[in-house]
Amino acid sequence: MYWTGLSPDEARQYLANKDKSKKDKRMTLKAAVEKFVNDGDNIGIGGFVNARQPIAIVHEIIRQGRKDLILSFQSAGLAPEYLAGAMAIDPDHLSIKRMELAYFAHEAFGISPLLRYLTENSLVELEDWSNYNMSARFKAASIGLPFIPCRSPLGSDMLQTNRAKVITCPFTERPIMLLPASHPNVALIHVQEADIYGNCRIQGPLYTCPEIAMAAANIIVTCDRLIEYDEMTRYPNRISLPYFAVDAVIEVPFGSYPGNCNGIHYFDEQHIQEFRGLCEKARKGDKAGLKEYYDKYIFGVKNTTEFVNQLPLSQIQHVQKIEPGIRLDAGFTVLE
Amino acid sequence: MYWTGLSPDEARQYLANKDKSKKDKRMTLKAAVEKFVNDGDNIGIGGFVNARQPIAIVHEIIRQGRKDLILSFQSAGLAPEYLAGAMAIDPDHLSIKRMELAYFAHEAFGISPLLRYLTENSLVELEDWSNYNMSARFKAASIGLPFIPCRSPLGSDMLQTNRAKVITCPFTERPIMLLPASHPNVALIHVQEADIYGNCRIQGPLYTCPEIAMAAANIIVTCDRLIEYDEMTRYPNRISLPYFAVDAVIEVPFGSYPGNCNGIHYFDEQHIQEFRGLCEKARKGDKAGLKEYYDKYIFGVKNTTEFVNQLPLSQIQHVQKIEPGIRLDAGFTVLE
Amino acid sequence: MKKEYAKNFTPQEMIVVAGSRTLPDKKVVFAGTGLPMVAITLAQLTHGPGIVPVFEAGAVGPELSRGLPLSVGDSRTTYKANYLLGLNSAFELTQRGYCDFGFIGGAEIDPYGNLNSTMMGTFPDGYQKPKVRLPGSGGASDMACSCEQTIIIMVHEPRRFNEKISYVTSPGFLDGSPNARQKAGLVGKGPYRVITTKAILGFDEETSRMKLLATLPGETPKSVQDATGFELIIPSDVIEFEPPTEEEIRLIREQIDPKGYFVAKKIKE
Amino acid sequence: MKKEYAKNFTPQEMIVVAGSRTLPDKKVVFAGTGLPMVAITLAQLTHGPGIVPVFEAGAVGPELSRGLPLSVGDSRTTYKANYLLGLNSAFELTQRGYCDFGFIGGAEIDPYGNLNSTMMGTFPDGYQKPKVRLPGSGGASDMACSCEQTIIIMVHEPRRFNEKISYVTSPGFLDGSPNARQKAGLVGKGPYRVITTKAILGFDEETSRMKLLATLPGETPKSVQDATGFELIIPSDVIEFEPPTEEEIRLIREQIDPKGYFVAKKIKE
Repeated sequence: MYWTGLSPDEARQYLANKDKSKKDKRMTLKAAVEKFVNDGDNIGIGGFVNARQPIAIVHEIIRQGRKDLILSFQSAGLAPEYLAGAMAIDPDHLSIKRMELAYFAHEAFGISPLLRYLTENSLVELEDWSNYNMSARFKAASIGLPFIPCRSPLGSDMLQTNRAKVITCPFTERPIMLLPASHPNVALIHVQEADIYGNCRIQGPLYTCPEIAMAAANIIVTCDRLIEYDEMTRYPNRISLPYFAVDAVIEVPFGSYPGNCNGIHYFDEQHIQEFRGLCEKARKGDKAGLKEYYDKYIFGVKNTTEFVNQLPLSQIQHVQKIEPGIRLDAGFTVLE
Repeated sequence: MYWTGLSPDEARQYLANKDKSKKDKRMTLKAAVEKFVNDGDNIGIGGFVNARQPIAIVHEIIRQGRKDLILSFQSAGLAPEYLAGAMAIDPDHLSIKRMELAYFAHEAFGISPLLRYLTENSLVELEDWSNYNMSARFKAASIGLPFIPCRSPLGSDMLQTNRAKVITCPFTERPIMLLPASHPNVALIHVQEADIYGNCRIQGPLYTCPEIAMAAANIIVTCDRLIEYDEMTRYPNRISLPYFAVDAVIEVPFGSYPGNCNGIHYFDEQHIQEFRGLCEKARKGDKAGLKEYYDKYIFGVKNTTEFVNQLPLSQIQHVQKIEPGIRLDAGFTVLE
Repeated sequence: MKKEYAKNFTPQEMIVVAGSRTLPDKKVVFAGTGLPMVAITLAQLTHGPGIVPVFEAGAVGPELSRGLPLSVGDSRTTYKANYLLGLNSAFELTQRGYCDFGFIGGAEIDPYGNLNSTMMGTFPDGYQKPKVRLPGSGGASDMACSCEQTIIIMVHEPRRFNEKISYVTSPGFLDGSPNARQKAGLVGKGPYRVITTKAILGFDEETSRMKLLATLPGETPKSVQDATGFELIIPSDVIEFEPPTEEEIRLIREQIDPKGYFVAKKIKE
Repeated sequence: MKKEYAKNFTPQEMIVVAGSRTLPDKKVVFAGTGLPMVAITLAQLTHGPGIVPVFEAGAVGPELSRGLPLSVGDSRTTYKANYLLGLNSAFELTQRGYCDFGFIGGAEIDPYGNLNSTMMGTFPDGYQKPKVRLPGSGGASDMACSCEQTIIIMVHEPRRFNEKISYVTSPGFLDGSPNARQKAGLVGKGPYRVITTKAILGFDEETSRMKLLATLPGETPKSVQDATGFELIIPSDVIEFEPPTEEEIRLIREQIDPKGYFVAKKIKE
């Protein structure tokens, strides 16, 4: 048995030694990525397909460049596509070594061109799981267990190449699968609201964000809005991630743009299609357009504010207007 | 291996055959207990020690009488004490056959007299677990797993008499415990707010209520207040138990009295002490006072309204005034 | 009211109508992405207002009245949901037995209803360098394993219906041997229907092999068999599926997917 | 400000003060019911405002400013909590490694810090008919297993300190052999301190046996050993514990537990 990221014993020890006190965890996204994302890391990616993915963090990782990354996620779209695009453009600046995944595509917006590019050219190592498998692997890790049982997908070919084990249940005498925990080195999570200590309030589907965060050794959180601690703790039943799980908190409005962020904005379908179209061209050999896109929107800007500033305001207003999720109404501090 | 309540395969089959459609599940508590609580049943008891315990349901079970019950809970106080008291008074009317438990006492209000009575006279069969064990056993059952691993209490004497198994983890090669699922025949749950379909919004600690409910074959829910479906589904992130887990919904204000119900009322310490004092006397051989208590507050009344009507209003006002939990503010239908 | 049948419709529209009609009212249906979401919405608007949709990203029982979701995790799946946590909770409910039907698609299928949505090529040797890499399981394999029954949607082409598929992503009846699913440790009953652009298919109780139940408008048992890469069981009582009504097609085109996100998608020939 | 020592205090008050002082600031402390809750509150009001309490019923990091909780699951544990789910989540956090200290009590203890809170009598033969049945483990055994370290509170009487206890509910160093906890599969480091009505005790690094660290006011190493049913390790550097201050006693009596729910409870002799 081999572990990617941390083994269960290493993950426990890392957390036991960690300072879990309540302190201000704000820093710049640049500093957070410098501190917590290293070459060779196993990276746990939050969100689901193109919803609430940690796009701002991924853009910053691309700006800084990292090598030999291992990506772990259930279903993802834009986040791994952006990373794969950076690798397609310049593998000496950023490279993905391995992916532990259930699904990498864009649902209504189409398949992932760069998943095909990376795999059909055998540029990455693959380990396939189901959505529940990856979610349960993060869950096992987040609750301090080396494995968790699961009934699916028993009988599938996934079991031939991934690290799950099938045993006879000692209680029922029937076969059952055991999934090894996944402890990423770092989790990348975008949420709607956080406070300065790291408490997070997620609205809409939680996806696997709490589990990925608590499974990882370190956690970077970006939020659309920093809210006051008193407002956060007024509704403790709504806190999705407790402060002591979090290492860095950065307020990044539109931090999951052009994806959907429940209660904040719907998909920017137009921008997703533009980006995906360039990825498809890159897959077929023409990387010029993709390179231009990265130069304009990622390498040519310092942060997410400068990225969205290049988009027409009407487009931003449109995706805010069509968002059907419940609007947020938390009190928040206005800082200049 | 033996199972109490349902085996994992029986529990899956029972649920697969069940009508899970959204329908009005209101009925009288009397009818619900008649329909869903049978002699010999394994009963999952919600709440924690004396907080949000299903007292109204327990009183109704006592009124109707049931034999050979198996009680399953993590930490409980009043609910099993009331049942044990009924057994102490007349074991031909109500009897407990077995308890699968972690803790049975009253914390600040003292130990459980009738736990001592039942056990030291060997009137019930015992299976000891930890709080996490019982909670995790319900959790395993609620998510359709025959077992769940756990790291505690490895090394304890509990493992000599309960059904947990210690195996070598196939991933880490270290010992780990496997806890068999617990699928009660019926779960008894009191919540602050429910709608007519069975969606429940729990405020404050959830204890193990969602897990016990989803582990069981049938679920009776009492609530302090029935609220409108539209109000419930306005905040889907706050729904603690989805409607399709629930079989019967009964609005019973003060349904967990004299215990604490977060946001509704604190403990009625005076009444708890009165009842507990009578249990202590019964343990020592004098059952007259306890019998009088039951005749007055349980057998002599039809329901919880008549029970609390016998208490001084000032006492009710007091426990409402000193309740520090956040007050509820859901819209609800006023029906006459 | 007299039923008016639609005069023209596309294969995807037909599949949506067939999928919708296959769903009984008042059942809990775990919805895969794409056409299943469209079919569930159509069923809710016609004979099945009591259908309870479950989405793997976490939403249980929402009203699908805020536009067609473009993702099973997007905001449109959450309106007035009856439960809303995350992926673990959705699949845990399924494993427990709360989901009557799973409704999924796949790229390739075998006679026993096993589905491939992972890769085309040789397995296991070519796993790290597939001929064509597909998106992966997502939640489909979990639904196929643990929903009580599975409804499968497929484009009907010979290259997608194979005696042996490249990779088993979502288990059907496995090798078709008696109690194969039970012996593998699975809890759900397995595939119930396969709805394609040409037919409605079920499975033979004894052999667990795919069986033709109904032909869609314009198709015959022979045309269906010709488009299938393995031998179908074709009983004598195959029926002709009732064509889409004007109302069904109108609902799909005007109300459910007016922009044609899923329904207008060109099927690659 | 000159420190004023309290002129009179009860054994329970002493235990609360000693418990409070043992807790470092800014650590996450999983609080058992009873005196541990009082001690944590005292620590928060004195040297440890940054202590983060965790309660097994679900509350993480609340402000303990709404009155002394009468239960680890009552409403007073939830005010301005930083997380609030249920028992599974509290113990899962602990198993993951989020809890620096577990703070528990017990009825009987052995030299290796193993605790009994289940039964007095013979085990396993007399398990179904105990001489005295105790309330049971509750969450204490989980805290003892999976918090990084454990602080134990005990009434110091010979009958409670035994070389062999009736039943091991909460594991300490088990049989005291090297790496016994690790070998059993446990993750936390085990007992850190035992705080009694007479002394502060720790454990010898080599033998894992209980070791006297400090005597409480009015006690000597001999009086402590006399009240202990097994032989203690008594090093030469045993210190005298600094007596409670006026302020500590005032806080306990006037602010934290004015009704004496836990502190005034009579210790059964």
